[in-house]
This record gives sequence, structure tokens and C-alpha cells, in this order.
Amino acid sequence: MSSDTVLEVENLSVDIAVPAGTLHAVSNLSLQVEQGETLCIVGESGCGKSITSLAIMNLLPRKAKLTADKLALEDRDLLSMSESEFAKLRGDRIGMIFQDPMTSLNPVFRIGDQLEEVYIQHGKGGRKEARERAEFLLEKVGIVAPTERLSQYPHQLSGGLRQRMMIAMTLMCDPALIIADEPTTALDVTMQAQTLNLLRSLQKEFNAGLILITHDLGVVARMADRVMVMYAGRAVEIGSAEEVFDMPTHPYTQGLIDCIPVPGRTEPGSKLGSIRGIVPALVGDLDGCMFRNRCDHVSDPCLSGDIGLTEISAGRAYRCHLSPEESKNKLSVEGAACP
Amino acid sequence: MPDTIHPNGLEDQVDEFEIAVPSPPELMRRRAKSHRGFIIGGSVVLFFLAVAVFAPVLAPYGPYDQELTKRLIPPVWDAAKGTWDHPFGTDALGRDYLTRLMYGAQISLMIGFFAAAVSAIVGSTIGMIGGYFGGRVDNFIMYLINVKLALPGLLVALSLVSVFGGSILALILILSFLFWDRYAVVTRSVTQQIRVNDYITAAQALGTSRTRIIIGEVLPNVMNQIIVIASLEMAVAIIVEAALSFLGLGVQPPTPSWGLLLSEGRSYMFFMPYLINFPGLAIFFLVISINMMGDGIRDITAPEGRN
Amino acid sequence: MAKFLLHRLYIAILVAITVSVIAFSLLRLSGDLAAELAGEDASEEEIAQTAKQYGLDRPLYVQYFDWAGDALTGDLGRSLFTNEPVVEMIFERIGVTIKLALYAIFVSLIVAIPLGVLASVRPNTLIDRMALGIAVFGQAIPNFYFALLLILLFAVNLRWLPISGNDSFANFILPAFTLGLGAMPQFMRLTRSGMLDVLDSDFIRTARAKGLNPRRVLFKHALRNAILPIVSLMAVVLGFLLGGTVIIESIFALNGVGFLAFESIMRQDFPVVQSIVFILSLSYIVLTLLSDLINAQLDPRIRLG
Amino acid sequence: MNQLMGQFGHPDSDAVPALECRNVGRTFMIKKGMFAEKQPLKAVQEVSLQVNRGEVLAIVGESGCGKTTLAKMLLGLLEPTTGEILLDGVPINSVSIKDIARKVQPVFQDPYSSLNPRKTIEQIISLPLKVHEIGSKESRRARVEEYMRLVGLPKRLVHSYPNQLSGGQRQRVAIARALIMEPKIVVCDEPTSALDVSVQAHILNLLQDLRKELNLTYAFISHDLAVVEHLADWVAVMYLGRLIEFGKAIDIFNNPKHPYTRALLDSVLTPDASLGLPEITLGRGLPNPLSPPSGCYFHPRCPDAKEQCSAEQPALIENEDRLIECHLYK
Repeated sequence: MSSDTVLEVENLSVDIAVPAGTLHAVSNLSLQVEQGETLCIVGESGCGKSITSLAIMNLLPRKAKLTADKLALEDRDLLSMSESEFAKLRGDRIGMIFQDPMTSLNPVFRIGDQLEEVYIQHGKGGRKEARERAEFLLEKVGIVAPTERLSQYPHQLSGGLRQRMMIAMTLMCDPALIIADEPTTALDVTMQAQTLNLLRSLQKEFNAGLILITHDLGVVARMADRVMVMYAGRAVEIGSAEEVFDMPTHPYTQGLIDCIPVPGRTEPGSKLGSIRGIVPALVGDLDGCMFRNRCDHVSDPCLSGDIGLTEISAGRAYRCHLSPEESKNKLSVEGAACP
Repeated sequence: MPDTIHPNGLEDQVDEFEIAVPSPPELMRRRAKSHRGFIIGGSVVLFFLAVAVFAPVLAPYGPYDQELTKRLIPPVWDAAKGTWDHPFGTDALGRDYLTRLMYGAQISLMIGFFAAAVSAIVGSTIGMIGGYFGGRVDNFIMYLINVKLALPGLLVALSLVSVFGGSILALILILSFLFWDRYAVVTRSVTQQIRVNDYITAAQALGTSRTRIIIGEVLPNVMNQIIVIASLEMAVAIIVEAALSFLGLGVQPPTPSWGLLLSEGRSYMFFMPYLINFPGLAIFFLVISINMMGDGIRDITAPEGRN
Repeated sequence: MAKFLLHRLYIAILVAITVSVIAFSLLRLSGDLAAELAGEDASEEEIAQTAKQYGLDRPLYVQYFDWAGDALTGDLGRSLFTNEPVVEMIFERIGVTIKLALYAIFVSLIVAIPLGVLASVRPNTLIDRMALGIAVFGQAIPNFYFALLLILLFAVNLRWLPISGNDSFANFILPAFTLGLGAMPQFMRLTRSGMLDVLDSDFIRTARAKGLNPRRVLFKHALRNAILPIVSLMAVVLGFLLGGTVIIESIFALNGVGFLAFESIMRQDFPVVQSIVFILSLSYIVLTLLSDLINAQLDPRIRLG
Repeated sequence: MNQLMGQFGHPDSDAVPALECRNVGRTFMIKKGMFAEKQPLKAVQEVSLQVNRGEVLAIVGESGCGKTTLAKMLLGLLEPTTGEILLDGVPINSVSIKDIARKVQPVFQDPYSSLNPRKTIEQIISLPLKVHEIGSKESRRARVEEYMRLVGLPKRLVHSYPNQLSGGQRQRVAIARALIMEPKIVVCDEPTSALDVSVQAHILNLLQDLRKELNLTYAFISHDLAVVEHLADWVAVMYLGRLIEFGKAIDIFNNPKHPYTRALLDSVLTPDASLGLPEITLGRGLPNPLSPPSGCYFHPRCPDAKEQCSAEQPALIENEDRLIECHLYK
């Protein structure tokens, strides 16, 4: 692993006890994030993308059980850490931005207190330095009159502003890794692009790794250096943004791309591509390809056993029995049928 | 009517990954079966109910039968004086204590149930109306609730009982007056949450009358809460009835209300503690089992996702 | 903030007026006042005479305004039984009742809040079950029975505490404990469920993601939010306790307002009952106003909204 | 204004539009506190638009732009404070809510809150028939099954409860409930924005098919311009309660004129990895609708604002192929 690697995860699994049995929310997931790199994790609801982020943050609900071969942040082994050691890293080396800016800030404390307490808690300095840092970052996230804003309460701010506060808060201690879980889903479209721009430019400026979790393929395409597509708790396709969007190798990825109307590409009024069937419930013993009930290319090997990741090139892999050539032929033909 | 449009994928066959999600009634049945508190509480309540209903058959004596020669006989486990003729002993007038206790269950359950039911109907109606209509109607209902909360309930009840007397009907009505506000507060806030749901808007967009929306769409979603409160309020009503009778302002002697038994036994409690312990424990066990049942109902009917 | 409080004040005044009407009519409900005043053997004529003398022949609303006007100047009439001014009777005794209510609420809070917090932090563990058990017990045991049991145990068998009277602190221990146990379950449950809700909220996840230490998350970020409804409940319970002392004060012969109320009801002394109802209602209204004020201070959404 | 609408846009305007808004506005009186003066909140102002039978009218804009208020007025749930709404040329306020219900029905955004969790699918879909006292119990049952088939719901779900259905299936139930009254117009309020991508495509395809099959008119409220481009014949762009641009979808997407429309279109993130993030120069967020800016409501965020824009409110004028409210166009 190179010295620039911020986060390394190998074979991460998360099991959650539910009344019906064990829910395999995440299975054998591996990923790594480099300094200054953006990894987008994309998938639909229930695919395990948010659980993955909580697992990395060690913020999983009590009922969830985490196992992994390796979980390392800046070469520090997270698996062997006690909760109190881990807490020292959270907010310091690793920060997180949540989906709903309206509920993610504590309503009874001033914005300034909430920003400064991260800084003070992690021993970066006293109240005065914390205040200076907060004002500096508020200017960075494009907030005019930062001093006044810091003395306000969350309910006095709009959603867009609150999300910027969250971004500023994660940057208080200059983290190596930022995890953003659907950071713009709750925002208006015009605020979305601005917020994403801000997040990206600050991430590059602070040279932090960024894991961006989203269901929006548009956001992924525009933000990602690398993409990981998740389905049913598994990574089904990994690669650079160009590779994944221009030449998807997994039928699910192809299906997703076909599903969305794209101005200038899909014919208005035409039928959109779609994926039939339902998402599997991940309870009990899982066997075979999880996508087989929705896939048009099912053959015997899909029905049982473990389908491993096939690596095409460095950093490019997919989880399907189709060979790269097969997938290229079959999927591109299908893609052509849906203009 | 047009031909069927083939909707891309949703065939009538069951997908191999489809798992059976239980319907709300089925889910409740399953939870009820495995809820220990509910089962235990429910069984004890049923036991008390059976005793109350079949008291005339089960009880060894009549509730008012006195035998002055057999006063203050201790329970059967008192080795010296106990007798199987009166397993729970007798009171100061020589009445069989077990019999009195069994008939007491009738009074407690009847007053508790009807007080909870009447206040449920009144309170929930008020609450749903306030929650659904909002605005001035709601302001008025909030004002009513505030007035009710401000009044010292027990004191007002005591005064009313002293004015209107301690007939069972009067007690039921006075206790209902004491308890309607909890239903109103809860149903009001639940209705406010329900009102903003799109299925209410959809019903409105059909031109459904407001009464129909409240009864047909809102009530089924509030019903669980009403039942939960009702069980808890029934327990409180039983205690309050006993308290009123204990103070001599509730059911009048010689009616065998548990509160009255306690009050009568109080003079002898230093020497014959069973005279207060039997009725006291009877109230305690009935109330605790109703509470367990109520807590059980709350868990059983809770929406999914909460433990 | 000012608007919020003004609004609350407006409602409070409205409620106070209504309560005064109800208290007033309580007296009228109790029967023919003139007949009572005139004495048992009074003739029709004497009763009519008495009615005229006390102004009871006037229309009810006139009598109400008369009464309300007197009440505003601190005159709540005289007891039918002792002929003492009611205000004096009440103020002689209210200290005992306030003391008892405060002790009781102290007892219940000191048990309920730590227990509720612990139970919420460790749901479905032994401590949670214990807390629930205590709450269920407190809810189910009739306080008059519990009081008798305490008397039997601590006053009769152990002889540690006095059975009745109101001279020393020791007199208050058993009644305060009895009342406190009754109020405790509500606080316990509200603390537990409030904390569970707050601990489940997004901003607590944010606080944990910031790496704050768990104690700070719990006591600063969570409890501060969960305390808001507890403050409101405190006002309600305190008001309730003031009125709920009737039974306990009678059992322990504590000479407070509750005992006075009980005695007055028993001897049909309705001017006293009426006044106690009115004063207890007023104190409830003031208490809830106070709790609103405290909540507004604690919650910037109200303070600045 | 009415005259303007008459001349504008519809070469085949001999036909009476299925839905027409004439100068529609709705003001709410907002009271902040017991003694405060009521303040007017102009949720919708001077909206004029029309759509013909079988066409899709998209109403787009950000949250707080008044599109939901407009939708409620179209459904007869709110009365306009100014102007009038016509269904097939008949003013909506001249008929009862039940008559409106026979012509216009809604499909909502959130398939979880739009179905009563305590009722079975059959009860939910048949509610319109029951409220309007149509048919016997058996005939209602048959009709429910017919419409379930139409929207692609398997028959076995007839006695299921909403919690047993997937998001997509629930939205199909909502559509069946809307269609069982055989309305001419369906008001779709963000019908797919709560759904997963793969499910969204199913529902959009279904809505398309149903429109063709039943000759339905849609008022389609959305903030997703990619979906709007795909579906709509006409587009109305709203900002802070005002209609700022209205025209044929194809014209608006090819040549957006209003600076706000342009910004909205720029904000669409197509899944194209070769493009970076767009620079949006709107600056700050939406102003407070209780005290909207002077002049043109959009001028504080407008990159092309002139002096005139802060002083004078532009009027909705006809400009070539569309209606527009902006000082840049004459």
C-alpha cells in the first residue's frame, strides 16, 4: 500500500440481528481511498452504502456486528482500537457529513459552540484559536459575516447554509478523510451544484480523501475519481468514473444507467430502460449472484456458490460470471436498443 | 376500459427473493403471542374478570351475610384460629372476607372499565376534532384541556361525590370527567401528525366529508393509542375509586369496594394486618396486571422499527 | 420570545377566569347556601331573610362578579363552620403542603432522572428492567395502602418515625416518600423515552462523529434536549401533588391544605373547598407559566423564534 | 392577460384547453403570535397557463416556489384568492369538490404517506368509488382488480397492506386509486422523487403508457429537469410564487431564456464523467417569501440584473414562442 493511502478496508462485513434472523447488510467489501481522491459509492436504498460509512466511522447501531480483515486509517489499525481511542480519531482525522442538514446540528447550541468544541475536544487549541479557525473556515465555505453566523442557532439558518456549516465543522481539525453521506439530497437543485463544488474544492485544498455516498448517478459522474457500485451489500463494479459510465461491465450498472432519462441522450417520450424484479432481502444464508432474479444473462453458475470479483485491470473489477468480452457484447447491444 | 398495459416486470409470480412481510394484524398476533408481559398481565386480568363475573357462583357466602359470633377470624394459615370455613378470615362484622373481596372485584372492574370507556369516547372525539380541524377549533379545545389540567382533579372529584353521592353511575361519570384529558392530548397530537399525510389529502381531493375522514381514515390510526391509554386509565380509575371509597366519599357501606374494605380494616391493622393487606394487594395485583397488559398492547401495536 | 410569553399569559388569564367560574359554581352546586347559613331549624322566612342578607337572591352572574371582585382583593369569604376568613385558614396551612410537595418531587426526581438516563443508555439490560420494575410498582401500588404499610413498618414495628403530626422533618419523610413514589414513574418513563428519542437523533450521531467523549455527548448534547419536556412535566406534577395531598395528609394527619380540604368536604364547608380549588388551580397556572419561561430560556427555537 | 393567453402558443386553440389557469393567485395570511398583525404570504401570484387534452404540463421550481399550492388549487382543495381555474372551460369554483374529483385526481410524492397503513389495498383503491357511491360491492371489487391489472399490480396483493408492498408497488396503488374515477387530469406531485432509480423508470414508463392509453392530461410537478424533459410537452417555471417562463418543453430546453431557467438547466447533473461540475452563479439561497425582494423577485440572485430589475417588477409578456417575465426581453 502506498504511503498516500488514507483508508484501507479489506473484506468488511456487517451483520445485523433482526427478528427474522441475520441481515447481511454488507458482505466482503474492500476499498481504499488515496489522499485527495474522491471515491463515490453509489447504489439504491438498502444496498449497504450508508452502513459501510457508519462501519468505517465505528458508529454502527448496537445490534450490528462488524468483521473485517483489515480496517486502517493512515496506517493505523482501527480494528484493534478501543472505542475511546477511536473517538480521538473521529472529528480529527476522519470527519462525516450527513444527509439532512436540518436535523444534524444540535438545536439548542450556537453554531459557533458546535464548531469550536471539535477543535477543543481534540486538543488543537483553546477557545480563542478555535474561534479563529471557525471564522477562517466559514469564509472558506463562502459565508459572509462569519462572526454573526457563529453566534446564531441552527434554526436561524437555511438548509444550504447548515450544510456548509457541516462542511466547515468536518474541516475544523484538518481531517485526512471525509465521508459525505448523500450531502446534497435534501437540498434544492441550485444549491446542490454549489455545495458539491464547495466540497470538492475544499477537499482538494485540504488534500483529504473523500468518500461520497449517493444514489444520484449524475453526482457520481461529475464528482468521482473512482466509483464503486454497490448492490445487495456487495461491491458489484469498481473503476474510474469514465470506465464505469462509458463501459459498464456489470448488468446492474448498465441497468441503472439505462433507467435515468438524460437530456440530449434519451429521446423525450421514449420508453426508459428498467430493471425488473425486486431487491433481495439480505436475511439468512445467501448464495449465488444476488442480482440473478433481475438479470437477463443468467446461467447456471449464477445460481449458487460465491461469485468473486473479476479484476480487469488495476483498480477495475466487477462481480459477474460474464467474461469482459461477453459483458461488452451483451450489454452494449442492449444499451443500443435503448437510445 | 383499455387493454392491460404490460408494466415492465411485475409479473404475478412470486420473485425468488421475495420474503413474506406480515400484515399489520398478523404482525400484532405474532407479537402478542410472544410478549410475556402481555400474556401474564392479560391472564391475571382475565382471572379477576372471571372472579368478578362468577362471584355469585364461586363465593362461599353472600357479600352481606354477617355472623357476629365469628368476628375477626384470621385467615386459614393462622395455626391457632384459622379455619377453612373462612379461608381469608372475616371482618369486624363477621362477614366472610374472601366473599367480600370477590364481590369487590365486580365494583373495581365495572367502575374502572366504564370510566375508562366513557372518558375514551369523550376525550378522543375532542382530541381528534382539535387535531384535525386546527385553527380556532383547536385553540378552543386546547383551552378546554388547559382548564381541565389546571383544576385539582381529585379535589373536584371528592367535592362532586360529596354533592352527588357515591352511586356507581355517579362515580363512573365523575371519574370520566377526571380522565378525558389524557385521551384528548394524545389523540390530538397523533391526529396532527396524521393530518399531514398524503392519504388524508387524497381523501379530501375526493370530496370525502370531514366526519368520514376522521372516522374512516384518522380513527383506525389512533385506535391503538386510545386502547393503550384506556388500559392505563382504567388502572388509575380503579385506584382512584378505591381512594375515594377509602376516604369514605366513594361507594357507600356495606357495598364491598376494596377501598372501603381497606378503610374499614384500617382500625384493626395493627393487630389484623390481613384486613388491609388483602384488599391492598388485590388492588395492586389487578392494577399491575392491567398496566402490564397496557404496556404489552403498546409494544404489540407499535409501528415497526421500534424495539 | 415576548410574543410567545404574551400569548401564554393571555391563555393563562383566560384559564384562570374559567377556573374561577367553575370554583364559584362548585359552591352553588352544593345545595341551598342560604338554608345552610340560616341553620338547620330555620323557617322559610328566615332562609329568605338570610338569602337577602348575603345577597344570595341576586342573579348568579352578579353574585359571581361580587365574589370574583372580593377574591381579587384577597377576600375569599368565611368558613361556614368556623367562621374564620378562608384566606387565613389556607395560608396557615399551605406551607406544610408546599413543603410536602417539594420533598416529594425531590424524592421522585432524584430517583427517576438518573434511573431514566441509565435505562436509556443501556436499553434492555438489567438496569433498564429494574427501572421499569420500580416504575410499574410505583404506578400500581395505591398510595393510601402504601402509606399504611410504611406506617406499619417504620412507625409501628421499627418505631423509627412518627405516625402523624407536622412538627418536625421526620413527620414529612413517610408522606414525601409515598407521594414521591407515585410521581416517580412518570418522570422515569419520560426521561427514558425522551433520552432514547434524542440519542436516536441525527445531531447526536453528528456529535459522536465529531469524536466528542461519550459523557459530553450524553450530558451536554442529549440531556439538554431531553430535559425540555421534563421541565414541563415538573410543573404539571407539582400542581398535581399540591392537589393530590388530600389523601396522604389525611392519613398522616399532616395539617396542610389537603387535610383542610378533606375536612371541609366532610363537613360540607364549601366556601373553603371552593377557595382551595381556586388557589390550587392558580398555582398550577403559575407553575406552568414558569415552566414555559424556563423552557423558553433553554430552547433557542422558542427564545428567538 | 387573458387575451394574451388566447393568442399565445396554441395554433389548434379552437379546442377548449383541458386545464387553464387565468391569472391565478393565492395569498395566505400568516399570523406570527397572538397579537401580531397578520402578514400576507403570496404563495402563488398571477399564474396563467393552459394545457390541452392528452398533453403533459410540467411545473418546475425549487421548494417554496408555490408549485404545491398551485397543485392544491388545481385539485380544488384550496380556493384561489385571485383569478380562476377552468377545467374543460368550466370554472372550477362553480362546481362542487366532488365534481372536481371526478375530473382531477392526485398522485403524490411519498408512497409511504399516501396510503393509509391500516387499510388493505382493495380498501384503498376502492375508496373513491365508496365516497362517490358508485357501484355495488361486487362491481367495485371487479373494478379494483381491473385497475390493479392496468397499473401492473399482481392480483394476489388485493388483501395486502401497504407495509407489505415495495415503494414502486405502493406508487402503483396510488396511481390506481387516482385513475379509478376515470379522471381527465392527473396532478402528479413529484411522483418519482421518493423512489429508487430503477423503480422510477418503471413508474415513468407506466405514466407514459397510461397517458397514451387513456388520453390523460398530466400536471406534472417536479424539480428533476431530466425527468421533465423526458415527459413534458409544456413547461412552466416558477420562482417565489410567480410564473417566470412558460412554453413548449422543446423550446425551453433548447433555448432557455430566463436567467433562472438557465440556472436550473445548468444545475442538471447528467451522468457524463467527462464533464465537471457546473459553475452556478446564483449566489445565496431563496429569499424569505414573506418579504420578497423589490422589483423582479429574482434580481438578487440574477447574474444579468440591471438597475431596472431591482426597481420595477417585470410583467409576464409574450416573447416569440413563450411567455416570460424578465426585463431582458421585450
